[in-house]
Amino acid sequence: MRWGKLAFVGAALAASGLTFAGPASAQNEQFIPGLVYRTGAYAPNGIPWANGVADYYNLINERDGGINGVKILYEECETAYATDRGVECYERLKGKGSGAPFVNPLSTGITFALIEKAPVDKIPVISMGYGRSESRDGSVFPWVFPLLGTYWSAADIIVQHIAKKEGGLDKLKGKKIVLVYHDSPYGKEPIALLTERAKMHGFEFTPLPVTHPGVEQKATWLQIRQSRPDYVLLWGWGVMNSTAIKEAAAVGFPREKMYGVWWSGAEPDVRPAEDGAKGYNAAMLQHGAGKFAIHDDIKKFVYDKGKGATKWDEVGEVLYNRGMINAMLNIEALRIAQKKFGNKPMTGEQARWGLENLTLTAEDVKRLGFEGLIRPIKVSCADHEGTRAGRIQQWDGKEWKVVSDWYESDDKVLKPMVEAAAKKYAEEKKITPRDCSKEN
Amino acid sequence: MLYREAGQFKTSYSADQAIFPILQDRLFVIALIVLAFLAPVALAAAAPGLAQYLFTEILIPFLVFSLAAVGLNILVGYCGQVSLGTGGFMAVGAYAAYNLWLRVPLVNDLIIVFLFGGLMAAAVGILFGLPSLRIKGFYLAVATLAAQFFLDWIVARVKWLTNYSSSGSVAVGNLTVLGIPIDTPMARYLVILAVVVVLTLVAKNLVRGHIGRSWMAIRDMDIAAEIIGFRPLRTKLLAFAVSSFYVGVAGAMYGFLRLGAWEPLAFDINRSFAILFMVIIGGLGSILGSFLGAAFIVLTPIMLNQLPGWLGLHMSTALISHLEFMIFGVMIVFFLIVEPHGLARLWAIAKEKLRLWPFPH
Amino acid sequence: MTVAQASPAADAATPILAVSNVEVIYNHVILVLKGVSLQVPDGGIVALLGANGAGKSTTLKTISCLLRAERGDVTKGTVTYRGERVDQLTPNELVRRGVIQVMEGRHCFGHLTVEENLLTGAFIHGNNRRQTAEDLEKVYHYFPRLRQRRASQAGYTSGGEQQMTAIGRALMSRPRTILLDEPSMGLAPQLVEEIFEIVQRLNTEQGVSILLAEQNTNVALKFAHYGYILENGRVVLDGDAAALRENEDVKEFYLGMAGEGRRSFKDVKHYRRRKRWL
Amino acid sequence: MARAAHATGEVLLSLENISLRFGGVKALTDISFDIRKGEIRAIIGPNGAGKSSMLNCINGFYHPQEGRITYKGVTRRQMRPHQAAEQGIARTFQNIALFKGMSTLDNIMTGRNLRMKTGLLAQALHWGPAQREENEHRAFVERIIDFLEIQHIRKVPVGRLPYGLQKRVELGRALAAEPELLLLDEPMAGMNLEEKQDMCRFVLDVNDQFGTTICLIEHDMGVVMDISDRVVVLDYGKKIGDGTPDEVKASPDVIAAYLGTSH
Amino acid sequence: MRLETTAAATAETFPQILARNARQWGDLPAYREKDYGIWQTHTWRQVHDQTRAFAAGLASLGFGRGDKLIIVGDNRPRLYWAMNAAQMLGGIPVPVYQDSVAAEMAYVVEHAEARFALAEDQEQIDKLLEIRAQVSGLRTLIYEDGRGLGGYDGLLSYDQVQQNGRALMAAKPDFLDTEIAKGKGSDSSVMLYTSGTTGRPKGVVLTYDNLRRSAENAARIEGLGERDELLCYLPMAWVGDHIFSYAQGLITGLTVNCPESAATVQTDLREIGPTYYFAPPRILENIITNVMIRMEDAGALKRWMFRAFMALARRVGGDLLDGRPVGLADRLLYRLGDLLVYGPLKNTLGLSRVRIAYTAGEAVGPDIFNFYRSLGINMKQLYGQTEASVFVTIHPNRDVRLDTVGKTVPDVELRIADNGEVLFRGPGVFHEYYKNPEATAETKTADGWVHSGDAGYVDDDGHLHIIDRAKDVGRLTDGTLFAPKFIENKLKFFPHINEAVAFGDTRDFVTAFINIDLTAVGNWAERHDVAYASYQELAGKKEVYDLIADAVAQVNRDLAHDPRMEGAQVQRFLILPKLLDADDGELTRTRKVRRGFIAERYAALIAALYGGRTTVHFRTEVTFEDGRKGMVEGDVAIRDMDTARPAPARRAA
Repeated sequence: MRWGKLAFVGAALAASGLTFAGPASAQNEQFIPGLVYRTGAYAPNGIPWANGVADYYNLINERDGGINGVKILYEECETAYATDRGVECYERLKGKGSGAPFVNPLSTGITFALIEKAPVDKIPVISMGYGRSESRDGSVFPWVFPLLGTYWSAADIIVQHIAKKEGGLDKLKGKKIVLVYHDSPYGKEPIALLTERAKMHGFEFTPLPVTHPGVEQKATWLQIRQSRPDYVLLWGWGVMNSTAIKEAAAVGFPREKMYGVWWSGAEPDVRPAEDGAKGYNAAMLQHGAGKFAIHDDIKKFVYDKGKGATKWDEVGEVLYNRGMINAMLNIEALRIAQKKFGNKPMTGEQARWGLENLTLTAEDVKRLGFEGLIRPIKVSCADHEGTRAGRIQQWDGKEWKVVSDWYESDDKVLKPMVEAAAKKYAEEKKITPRDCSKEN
Repeated sequence: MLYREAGQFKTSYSADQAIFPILQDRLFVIALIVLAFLAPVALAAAAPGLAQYLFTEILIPFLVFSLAAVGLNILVGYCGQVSLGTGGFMAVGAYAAYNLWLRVPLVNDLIIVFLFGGLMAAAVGILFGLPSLRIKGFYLAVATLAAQFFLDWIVARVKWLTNYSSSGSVAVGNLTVLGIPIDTPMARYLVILAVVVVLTLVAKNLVRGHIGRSWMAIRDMDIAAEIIGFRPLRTKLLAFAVSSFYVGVAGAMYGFLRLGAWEPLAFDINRSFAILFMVIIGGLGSILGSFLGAAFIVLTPIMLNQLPGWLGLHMSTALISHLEFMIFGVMIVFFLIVEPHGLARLWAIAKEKLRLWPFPH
Repeated sequence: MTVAQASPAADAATPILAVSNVEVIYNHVILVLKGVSLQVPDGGIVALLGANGAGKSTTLKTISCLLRAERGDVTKGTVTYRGERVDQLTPNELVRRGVIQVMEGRHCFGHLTVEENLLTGAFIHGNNRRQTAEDLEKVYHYFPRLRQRRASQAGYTSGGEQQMTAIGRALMSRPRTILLDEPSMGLAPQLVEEIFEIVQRLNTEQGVSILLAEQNTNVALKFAHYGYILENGRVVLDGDAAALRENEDVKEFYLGMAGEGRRSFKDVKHYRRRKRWL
Repeated sequence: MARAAHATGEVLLSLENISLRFGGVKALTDISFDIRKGEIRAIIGPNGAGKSSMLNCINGFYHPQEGRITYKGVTRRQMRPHQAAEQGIARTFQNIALFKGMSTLDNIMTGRNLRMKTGLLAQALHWGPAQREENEHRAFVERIIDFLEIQHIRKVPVGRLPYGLQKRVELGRALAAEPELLLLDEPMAGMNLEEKQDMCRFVLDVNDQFGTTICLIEHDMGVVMDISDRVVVLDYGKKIGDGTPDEVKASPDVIAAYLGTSH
Repeated sequence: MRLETTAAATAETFPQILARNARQWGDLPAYREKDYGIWQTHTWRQVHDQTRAFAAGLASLGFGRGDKLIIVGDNRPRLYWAMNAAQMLGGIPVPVYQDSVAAEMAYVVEHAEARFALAEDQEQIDKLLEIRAQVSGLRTLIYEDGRGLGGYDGLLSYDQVQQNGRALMAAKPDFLDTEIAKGKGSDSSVMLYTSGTTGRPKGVVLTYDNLRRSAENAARIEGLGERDELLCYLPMAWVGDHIFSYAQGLITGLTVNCPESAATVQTDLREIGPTYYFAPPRILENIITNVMIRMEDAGALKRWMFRAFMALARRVGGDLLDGRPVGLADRLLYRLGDLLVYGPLKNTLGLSRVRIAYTAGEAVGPDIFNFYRSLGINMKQLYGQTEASVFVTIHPNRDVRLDTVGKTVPDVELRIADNGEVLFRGPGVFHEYYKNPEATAETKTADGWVHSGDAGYVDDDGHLHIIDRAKDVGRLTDGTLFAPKFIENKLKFFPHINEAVAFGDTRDFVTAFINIDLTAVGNWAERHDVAYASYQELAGKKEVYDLIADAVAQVNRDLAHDPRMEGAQVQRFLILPKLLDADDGELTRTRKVRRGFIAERYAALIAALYGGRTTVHFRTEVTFEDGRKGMVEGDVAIRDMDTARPAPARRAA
């Protein structure tokens, strides 16, 4: 009896050494790894994003027969938003099939860890709308692509919006702005910019951390009730968002004066708070919820064939759309790379070239069926962000309503910060930055 | 069965007290260590991709956590002082090492850096070990838990420690040992392996000698220990110091050689629990158990996660994850029921059976 | 060998408790009992004698099904109580059938009072308050000392009182058979006599059968009817108590008699005569 | 008897008017007696008479509220148990205070701790002095193991040993410290005759060969009367008798309180 | 180095050989003793020094040429050295069985006229003190282990004697060397008392030449050398131990290992893993019984594996050992078996490294003998006697036959007398029986032939076959040949039977007393749910009688195959309720049955066996070591057996 058990342990330990033995893949398939979290504290937000990605890849295979005939082989790996698990997923999947052309960590913590590995493995890290803000500087971070917007952009856009509501940046003087943030690199990212802006405009900035996973915020909101700030910025994720909104309602802080980052502005964030969420604002990573041209194709080629990753009702939610956009940018970068390197599975280096030359004009966006979801984007060696525009949306109790015009983060403020931070990073890591002016 | 001990007689106390008095064990361990050093090198040449995954995701975490578990085992298993502050002490090691590496470029050799990390952790360990004179058991566990939170808080709040990094995350690069650059996974693995082998030997030496006996005496019956002349505070603090040193070195290695860039979250309370589980499942008061426990806690989830893939089952990632958690949990409970003294005891029984083979008793 | 002609089996056609060929292994590898057989007649006092580690406690725990808690396994043999096999029961079920063990080292709940300790023994019969009160009265009847100390915390009572409490607690479950492990351990001579006298009264007045493991051979053979001597996990000798007292080996090795008188502890040799068990 | 020659008559330990209270409970009341160098001194009395408390006072575990303890000519008030150990007082316990998770050998080795000097670093490397020291003490401990005839359980964890052997190991640990005064708290409880005989032999041999002064608590009157030089009798925390075994045996107080009619 | 060196030729006495060894192998281990947890090792040089110190000490006590030194105790290096020390001074060591009771020992001490005695410990000292009170000659008592002797007066410790000796050597540096040089090969070396199955013990005097040449011859054919290891665990008073441990130890330089105590022999054997091994059949049987019992407790799979591989080993193991051709498949399977069964088994038994193993003393069952050989242990039979300095015949390597005791060793001649008795002559033939010229003359002819007392014959290949003790062989009233040992051995080969005594000479039919084996039968009883509490109860169980009856029936069937023995089948038997015991005089100290004594003591039982009763009351006295008496009594059942008829198709052989 005891022997059987021992044998079992032995087998278990031995087998774990065999993890690398994955199935061999077909020749002309583009392998793409997916680091997702469908379990754990952040699953409510992770799931729709992952569904959007999966559905879009599926669409490409179903509708186009792949990218220029190169079929996509997509494999998910569960990270549970944990850095070490994420890194393990990455290591496990990066060499699979044709090799990973890039990786989307979907977690700032994992992004930080993978940034260290990217130059060694020569696999680009795409952190669309998250990650390390200074990593937009392609000269120091040639392998990192925080497409569509960094947290500094997000914070800047929100500050601009508040200033506009107050009647100008100078009106911010003396105002109290509190940042309630997830106590992790993700939540800490905007602090640098907000500190900078506070210095520039003379508002009082107070960051208040919330411990992972963010269900316990009583003390934080008690403090807010006592200090009566003018605005509260929310840098939360997953259950922390809805908890914050509920707590705000509980302490009577006006939701209209709350602004969430674009990761705090999806349906799962507001629905649990029910009426309490009414009036709550959030930045948009360009897009919002809703169904657009692309969704017709998704319905026709994916859901009607019964291959959808979720229920049709949930298609078009904020995070679903974001996942879809993420997948689209991935695919388009590969498509651009294929133009240079041929219609075959791309390697990381080739994909990096594609990403660095990723340009989508308004026509391209329309052709792809993403009109109304994103605006044109142009990535370059010096600018790995591509575009830094955003709007503000507000929850009306039933759905998200766009309530502002487009803002663009102020590069006069951002750029020096990016350069300084990148320089410090380069020094710490003893990296010699490349000269972007010499790259085409 | 494999043990042929006839003719292995001891003519001196040194031979009798050897770590592996049985020739077969000695050969096995030596072979294992040699294999641990050489096989990966061969593998890295033959199958680089596979080797890299093996290094970075299997072997490095396994070794680093083994070392941390050895450290915690010294405190919990040998000296009987419960600690939930392992994550915090790892953080001390990692951040102390980081700051030395960052600020004193003259001594940025990893060995010195790790030693410094360990020593700082030991100092902090002594500090938090002070209450152990008065409080015991659960109460001490709570006190060390406070240490964990306090240390977590310090590294998250004292900006100087993270070199004013905007995200609170720090990164290291261009690492060297004795002037040799440590830039490949294999190099990192070999450095860790060497450190772990040396420190494990040291740990074994400590626990089998006079100091180890003083710890175990305190663990088993502190009153009797005092009556035969042990000084409880000194003994306990030494255990805290040595334990924290190990944990600190493990923390530094985890940061430097496993993560490369890390945030305070890497050393949170979950880390403390995970390492405590390793010690419990591996076997309290067993160096070997620390390794078995680390292997179990590090490898089993990875294995379970990939099991459906090997079996050719297509399941959703979420389902796999849920299954993984369930099975892993069941396995832990199962092992603790089958053998409350941990995997090391299972191993010992297996060994005893092999020695008695073919007889049952 | 059987010293006397009359075996216990002859006294009572069916013994209340019979252990047959029991083998016990601890931790999968350590063989502790090697085929022990013994019988307790209904209403008898049977003593198990032997050195530390001979297997007395293990035998008692085998009967009371407490072995598993200590990582012991019964690998061979059977235990029957009133003709039924009981070796696979839980200790709890066994108590319901009327067999209870009083553990070595007394095992009282130190922070409870003596009376509370006694009451913990009554759980087995549910919540019948009148019955419990009767049982309690019975215990106090046999152990008047406990009545005096009923409100004291057990942890602060003397060793003898703790032993009495432990036996009293066992009585609360209205047992038909009591397994007593080392009742005399650590007790002053006077107390040992006192406790054994009470045990004897319980036996004669209440008809409780008793199997006791005891180091104090002198006392044990004075009160028991029948005895078994265990050495190295085997029964080496059994017989009527009176006959055992006359056996040369028992006299020398268990009663300390040399020739005529008692041998002084001062004159013990560094070697011993071989035991013949004849 | 050769052993008697060791008892020099010089007082090694003297207790004067000791009183010990726990809260309101008086454990010992005004007790005085002495222990002479080289003798075997027994303390007897009913359960709960305060015998163990007496030993606890001697080795610094309890601090009596009143009275004086003079050991080797030095009168002390407060002393920690490890200080008592350093001054050459070793003891065993009624309920066995062994380190259950350690082997017999390791348990006895702990008795040598006061003589082990090598530091952390040498221990860590287990090289040179540390190993030499370890081997020297091992050799000493092996003599004790041989003396107590426990060779066969040398490497067995003591938790697995039967009671009687544990008692023997505990004695071994006390002996390893090479004490001048050895306090034995019911060393023969729970033993059968043969084991008691062995234990008596050990006690006598220790006293005889090493000249160790022994103070023991024991219930077996045969043992006490046979091997001890002088006996103190306690009852309810008071001294009711003191003298040679024969004197004590004849004392009506002692018979009434302790010995009872039989034995 | 081997024996052929010239040094060996010049060293005639053991003290001289010891000096040679100290020169030649100074730092090699000579003796080891498990003590204080490790194997304390003594090199030849150290042994030499210690021995000389003790010898000089003896001299200072007045020990001189021709003096006897009684040596009594377990196998301890210092006791072996004392033998050599006595020999240095021209004295004669007289080892005595350590388990003898005082009365037996007293006879030897008195007969040997010993004035000096060396005892191991308090137990032996107490006996000697008792003897000293009776025997006036015994003067000096020396002890090796002083534990418990603190209160004794007038004893000397081994260390003290050595101290005296060192003082003497300092005063007279040449004294010892002169004494040693006086020694010649023809001098008496040792006196060994053989208890014999009848009569008083006889002191066999052996010379240095006897022992040295016998030991050398045997060592040469087996290739023993200074790297060999031996565990000495049999009584020092027995000639086998004297020749293997002492004589061959000195001559070949092999290392003699002394176990920690009698109780730890098995463990110590396992630790040492000797290369040279001797065990009497009784021990070999016990080992197998234990192996079988322990295997019975194993899981089904292991049991199956064990049985399968043991069957294979029985089939081919012996052939492999003797170098006979074996099929490839079997060879491979045997290898596997070696990994899974034989190797571990030999290892747990401590026999992994055994190069040469002997058994002798009694007949050994073919199954038992074959068991060891099939495992790959070079187990051989040896035939010898004290009077021959052990070696008469040995199984040659690679020519081992189960039914013979081998061929003569070099320089030994063999002759079968007309009455079938085996006679031998050779270098080892004893000098005399001490103070017993009649017995000497009776046993040894003028031209050096010795009457062995055994009946046997030599076959065409030169192998000696032993049938029985010549004087035990008798006839039933119908004239059928009655060879009791032959029958007893057949019975004893069953693991459940520990000892058997057959009766039949001048009787109508054959009957037997049986002693059951407590371990084997006890285990069997557990398995078959036969409850028992003690030996006597077990021995009286009907089920046990059935079990033994099966064995007896099997023996009867075997006997029926042999036309000469057909009529000697066992018709009635009883199981003795008490083990035959040397302390009660029923066995010799080497555990041979003293049938005459038994027949006398249990006359009532024998009468019942031949008187047709089914039960008999049994009452006998037992003697304890300290002289006290105890009484055993009870009823013993007698079982009738059917006799088997001759097998219809008798095999040609």
